[in-house]
Amino acid sequence: MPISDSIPLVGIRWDDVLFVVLAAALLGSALLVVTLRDIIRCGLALTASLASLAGIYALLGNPLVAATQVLVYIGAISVLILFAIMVTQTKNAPVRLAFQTQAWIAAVAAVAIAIVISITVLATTWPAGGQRLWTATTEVAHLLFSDYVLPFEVVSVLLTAAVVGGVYLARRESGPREEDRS
Amino acid sequence: MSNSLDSYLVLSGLLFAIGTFGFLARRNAISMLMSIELMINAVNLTVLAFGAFVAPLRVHAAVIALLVIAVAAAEATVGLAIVIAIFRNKKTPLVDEYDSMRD
Amino acid sequence: MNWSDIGTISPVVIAVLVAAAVLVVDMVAPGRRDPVIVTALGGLGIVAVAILIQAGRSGSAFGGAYSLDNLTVFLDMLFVAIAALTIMFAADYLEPRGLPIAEFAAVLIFAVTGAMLVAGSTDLLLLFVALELMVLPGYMLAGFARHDPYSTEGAIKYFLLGSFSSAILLFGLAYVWGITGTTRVDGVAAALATVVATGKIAPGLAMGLAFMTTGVAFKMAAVPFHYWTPDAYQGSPTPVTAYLSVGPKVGAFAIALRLFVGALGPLKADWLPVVIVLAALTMTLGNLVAITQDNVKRMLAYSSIAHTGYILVGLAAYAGGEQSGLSAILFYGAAYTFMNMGAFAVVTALQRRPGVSSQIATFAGLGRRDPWLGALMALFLLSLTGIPPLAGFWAKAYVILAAIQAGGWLTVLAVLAMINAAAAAFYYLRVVVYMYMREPTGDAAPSSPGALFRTGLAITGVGTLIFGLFPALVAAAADAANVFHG
Amino acid sequence: MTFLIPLIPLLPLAGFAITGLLGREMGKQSHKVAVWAVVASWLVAMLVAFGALSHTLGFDAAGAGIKLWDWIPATGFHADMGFFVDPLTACLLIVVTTIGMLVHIYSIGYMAHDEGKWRFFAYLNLFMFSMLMLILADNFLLVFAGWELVGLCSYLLIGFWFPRRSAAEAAKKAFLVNRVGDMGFALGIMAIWTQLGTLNMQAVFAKFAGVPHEWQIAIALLILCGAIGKSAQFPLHVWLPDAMEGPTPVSALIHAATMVNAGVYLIARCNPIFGTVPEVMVIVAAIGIFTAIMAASIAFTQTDIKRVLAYSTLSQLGYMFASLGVGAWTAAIFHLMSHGFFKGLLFLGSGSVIHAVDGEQDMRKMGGLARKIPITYVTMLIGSVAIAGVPPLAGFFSKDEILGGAFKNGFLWVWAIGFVVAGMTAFYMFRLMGMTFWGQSRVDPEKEHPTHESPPTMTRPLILLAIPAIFLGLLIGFPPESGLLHQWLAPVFEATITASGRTEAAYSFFGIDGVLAIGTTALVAVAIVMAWRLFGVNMPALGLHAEPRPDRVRELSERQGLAELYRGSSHKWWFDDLNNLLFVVWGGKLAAAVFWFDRTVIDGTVNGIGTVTTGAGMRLRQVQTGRVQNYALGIALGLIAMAVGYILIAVR
Repeated sequence: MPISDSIPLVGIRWDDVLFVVLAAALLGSALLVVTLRDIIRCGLALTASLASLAGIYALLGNPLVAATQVLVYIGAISVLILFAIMVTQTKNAPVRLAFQTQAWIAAVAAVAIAIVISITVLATTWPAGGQRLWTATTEVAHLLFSDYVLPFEVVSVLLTAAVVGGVYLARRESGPREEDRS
Repeated sequence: MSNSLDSYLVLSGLLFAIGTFGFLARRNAISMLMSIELMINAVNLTVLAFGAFVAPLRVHAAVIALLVIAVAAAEATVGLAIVIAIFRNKKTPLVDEYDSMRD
Repeated sequence: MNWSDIGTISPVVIAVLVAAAVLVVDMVAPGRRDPVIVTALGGLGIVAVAILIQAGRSGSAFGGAYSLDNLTVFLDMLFVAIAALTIMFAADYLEPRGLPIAEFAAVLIFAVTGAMLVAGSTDLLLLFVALELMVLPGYMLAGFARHDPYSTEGAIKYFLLGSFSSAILLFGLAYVWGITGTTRVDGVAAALATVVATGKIAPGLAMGLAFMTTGVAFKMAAVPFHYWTPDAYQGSPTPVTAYLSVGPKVGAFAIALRLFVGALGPLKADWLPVVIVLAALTMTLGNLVAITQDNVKRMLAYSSIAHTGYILVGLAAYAGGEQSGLSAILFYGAAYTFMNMGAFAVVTALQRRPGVSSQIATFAGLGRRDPWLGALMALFLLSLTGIPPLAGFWAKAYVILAAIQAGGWLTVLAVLAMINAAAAAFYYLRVVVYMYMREPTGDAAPSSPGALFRTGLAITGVGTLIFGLFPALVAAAADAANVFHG
Repeated sequence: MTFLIPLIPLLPLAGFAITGLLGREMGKQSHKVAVWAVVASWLVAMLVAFGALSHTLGFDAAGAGIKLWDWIPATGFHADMGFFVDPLTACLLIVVTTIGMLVHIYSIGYMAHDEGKWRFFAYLNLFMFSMLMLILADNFLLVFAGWELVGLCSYLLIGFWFPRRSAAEAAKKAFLVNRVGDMGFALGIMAIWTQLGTLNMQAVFAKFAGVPHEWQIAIALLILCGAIGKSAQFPLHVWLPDAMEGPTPVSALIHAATMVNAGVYLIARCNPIFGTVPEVMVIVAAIGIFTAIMAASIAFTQTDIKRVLAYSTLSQLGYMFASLGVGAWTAAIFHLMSHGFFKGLLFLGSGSVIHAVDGEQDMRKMGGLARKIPITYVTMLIGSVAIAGVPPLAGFFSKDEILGGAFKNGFLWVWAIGFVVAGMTAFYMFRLMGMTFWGQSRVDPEKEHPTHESPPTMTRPLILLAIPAIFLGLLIGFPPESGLLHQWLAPVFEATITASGRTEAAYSFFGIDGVLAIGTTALVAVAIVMAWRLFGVNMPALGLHAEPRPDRVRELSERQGLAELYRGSSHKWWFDDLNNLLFVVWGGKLAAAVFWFDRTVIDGTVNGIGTVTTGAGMRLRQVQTGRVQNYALGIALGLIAMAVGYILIAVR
């Protein structure tokens, strides 16, 4: 038996409910990312917000990107968290103060940016239909390897370059410690 | 609501602004990296929202989002490497203590 | 994708292979300097040949994502020259500091590959990805002296702000893409042309433009998005500073050409006022602050901001209706490459021995200590000042003339540019004064750089001189590379 | 023979390159290459000048040019690397190469003991190259190139003795002030290009009548701006007196005989441009004559021998500007040539004096040097007589033509002021002579003993320069207004003069010209006598002797009001007193006032601009706090501003 589109009696659509829940989860966890003092919790909140995003992507009819989001980001974020632990657990750098002195101005600036984006979005009539569309994975694969094959290859070079340079920079090695007065 | 492009775009705008706030306000380099991730994800949300509502953009959106995720991963790699390098030199992850060059 | 597509991007493919080859050579013969340099420079030579073979041809590849035209050829040649010069200057600097030349060269060539891709991109997504390939290695090069607190500090500032601006740029690109419905530059232009024809542009598009302009202005180091420049330039190892001051900068202007002129051309009436304001602020602030600097690297960093301002004048002149503004940008890029890299090379030469600072006092008496080095530095600085008949003079003359031709507010901008050019004499000549009118300081040892380094210096010096005496060749090439006629 | 033209600048350039890069290794011989390069350049220049003036060797009346290569043949913008020589250029070539060569020779002795000799000669060669480029160029861009380069050389040479802080300051000031003028000139060039689409001078002149009048005025004013800066005319004159911090040969070559003439040359060269805008010509005349009298009044009270000469140079350049402004084109060039020679002579002479008294420049610590350094004395006396305008020396003819031209072209006010300045010039020059060479010695005792004449490399150029200072006027300026120079330069200025409608009556000894000449000469004679009575004279050969009367000078300059004017005035003293009142008391006060204005207001403005600029820069650099998030906040705020801006543009 198919479930009806909207909640019976109340008349609110199911996917609206889902959207509101996911959006709230996304914004709430994102806010936690930028406000929590403990960096490890920040990382967990980030994972939560990215997971909510994956849900929204699925809601938007894009399961492939949703899946990639989960796979790549969970991996990447765990690295970030591990690293955060490694860095902040030194005695010299306690997590005393999480915020800059300019936090209030930053908040004002961020609110201003949010307002600018929201107003312009709402003031614009988009050339969009009112119905979400479903994206098939095969189509994505096909397009990726036809029209977008060059960017795809470039990204692979980019990752190579990042790894080559990253390994060099992060490598622990007893080298001469040169002090350059610049 | 879930069938309106506007709501997704506003949502992404809010996410972008939250990321901006984090980037501007947090002292820890790792927190700043996380904030940048939020901003990039806001972009992906925008892209996929357009893709879900504008028929010709449908498949393109997914491709763009995938490539952006990959770029973000590369960026994170480089960022972590640089943070490790400076942490070795300065012994702190708090970026406002990196101010030996100014004026 | 087919073989002709690969043929079209062959210089880029070869460049990637060269980077790989450098790493392989280093694995085969670890820690040896010469094989790496030979591989890198030889490889770049092959890339140059591959580019030159394509000169005069035009076409597009990958379904319109990449365009081969004279602009691509011109910029690619410039980028290859930048890479080769950087390697020539870096070898003598890295070695005494125990920094590996192989990783350096590989990362650098990756960066230049990105820049070359930027030059040929006619697709928003490719443009962004190529841009990242250009700047990400740049962050790593900035921190290449990884045990040096200054270098890593510059790198993290550069990285954080760069990523921030990339996110902003990407956000703007997403909106432009969503509104125009395509990533192809010509498609965007066509869609925007209909938008312009039907009346006002939507607020959403305006917002997207703002984000995009901010992102590009950051990469160019235009005021008020320039903050990363002085710190990143000062902290970086000097040869890297030489690279950063020209490579990513010319790359940023390549983006401006492909993106603003190519894709957003129909909206030029809308972005013209913004560019005018940016140009005015950039020139003026860069010059004013440069006057107060005592560190030559930092001074050159601020002055490079000022040069961004002059180049923006050329962009504004184009938007104001003067086609030659774009040729002027290209000429400026070429001239600036040689004179600015030359100036940084002299700084590098002095810093060959670790521990030598780039404070202006280091230059005291250089004219007598080492007449050749002093004379070259004077040449570069005079050219940067815009004293005729050197390269920098023509570069400035071109953009200013274009602005005057465009008329209107651009005349005001041109006059402002001239005032700024006059003021710039102060801080450039201050170094000349130190070189020729101060007693040498005691511990300043003669620099006597190696043959490779001297070759690089000679190339930049001759370039600065030849571009000034015979600017016709470069001007003609820049004219031909101005593919946006009509 | 036009193929020889490029050699003229290229020889000094080669000298510069060789001396600059290898000079340190050459040691004591480091001047050789530089000097021979200039001598060779002089020989070629003489040949070319001969051809251009006699219309032989491939030159015709309009001159001849040689195009080396297309400098910049881009779309819509074209300039050649080319040279052009016509009689005007030839006149300048004679002055520049001759004085340049003599100054080079003089410097061999002057700089003999300076360890930076090779640098000095390298700069001098570079200067010669730049200056010759400036006068030989056939298009405005190349002129501008030379224009900038001479400024640069001047900067390097003023600051040559850099351990002296004042020298570095002076160099900076010279550069700053010149940049102001240069910017005007550059804008003028751009304006020419937008209006005419070419920068070739002959082409510009040919087409200039077709330019809208307001643009003609703008272009002329902008070029004038450049000329004012380079030729140190009011209000951009402040740099020249300070420039005397440089070595004396530099003062002679650059700041008296060549570079400062560039402005005069430029306006003369652009006579077809200025001929179309009479309103600007009046400005030229006004600026010139004001500078003339202002500088002369300041020269009255200066005690530094080189500063007196510097103000004198300002004043004489003012004369030339006035001459250009009233349309006496040839007279201006005539004065440029004669002034170049005698002022070069005076500066080199002052250098010889300073050399003799071991670096002392204060005339109050000189006196009675005539017997100790006779060659210097005699040659400087010739120079003083020449500049004072005593017939039949060079200055007489050229000055007389300027005043006559002003009078006959209807600029009575220019003539009147110029007439006064002529008297003042004679007075302060003989004040200089009196304080330096005559009367009792006031030299420091420890410097007294070794006082000696300079070596021959220094005195020979003095003698060689004295010859044209005496004979140049007779040679090329006699008979007045139809002499050789007038014949030479006729093709250059003919069209402009005809167009202006001021075809003045021919010179006549027994007409108004004669009266004016006699009037000026009389005034000059009175002024000289005045100076003798106050500051002394001692010329036994002419039977002239008077002791200096410092007490009287002091008394006169302290005296106040008209009541005292008559006190004790006998018939004998009446004239003396009145004139002294005019010259010393009022003149002194005026000079003090002008000096104050000059130093405080104008100089203050110049320095103020520098301070404000630096101050703004200092404040702006504080934005760079070193904290990355402050930067990011700046970027975010910029982003918001830009978004608001774009939205405003979009909804407009």
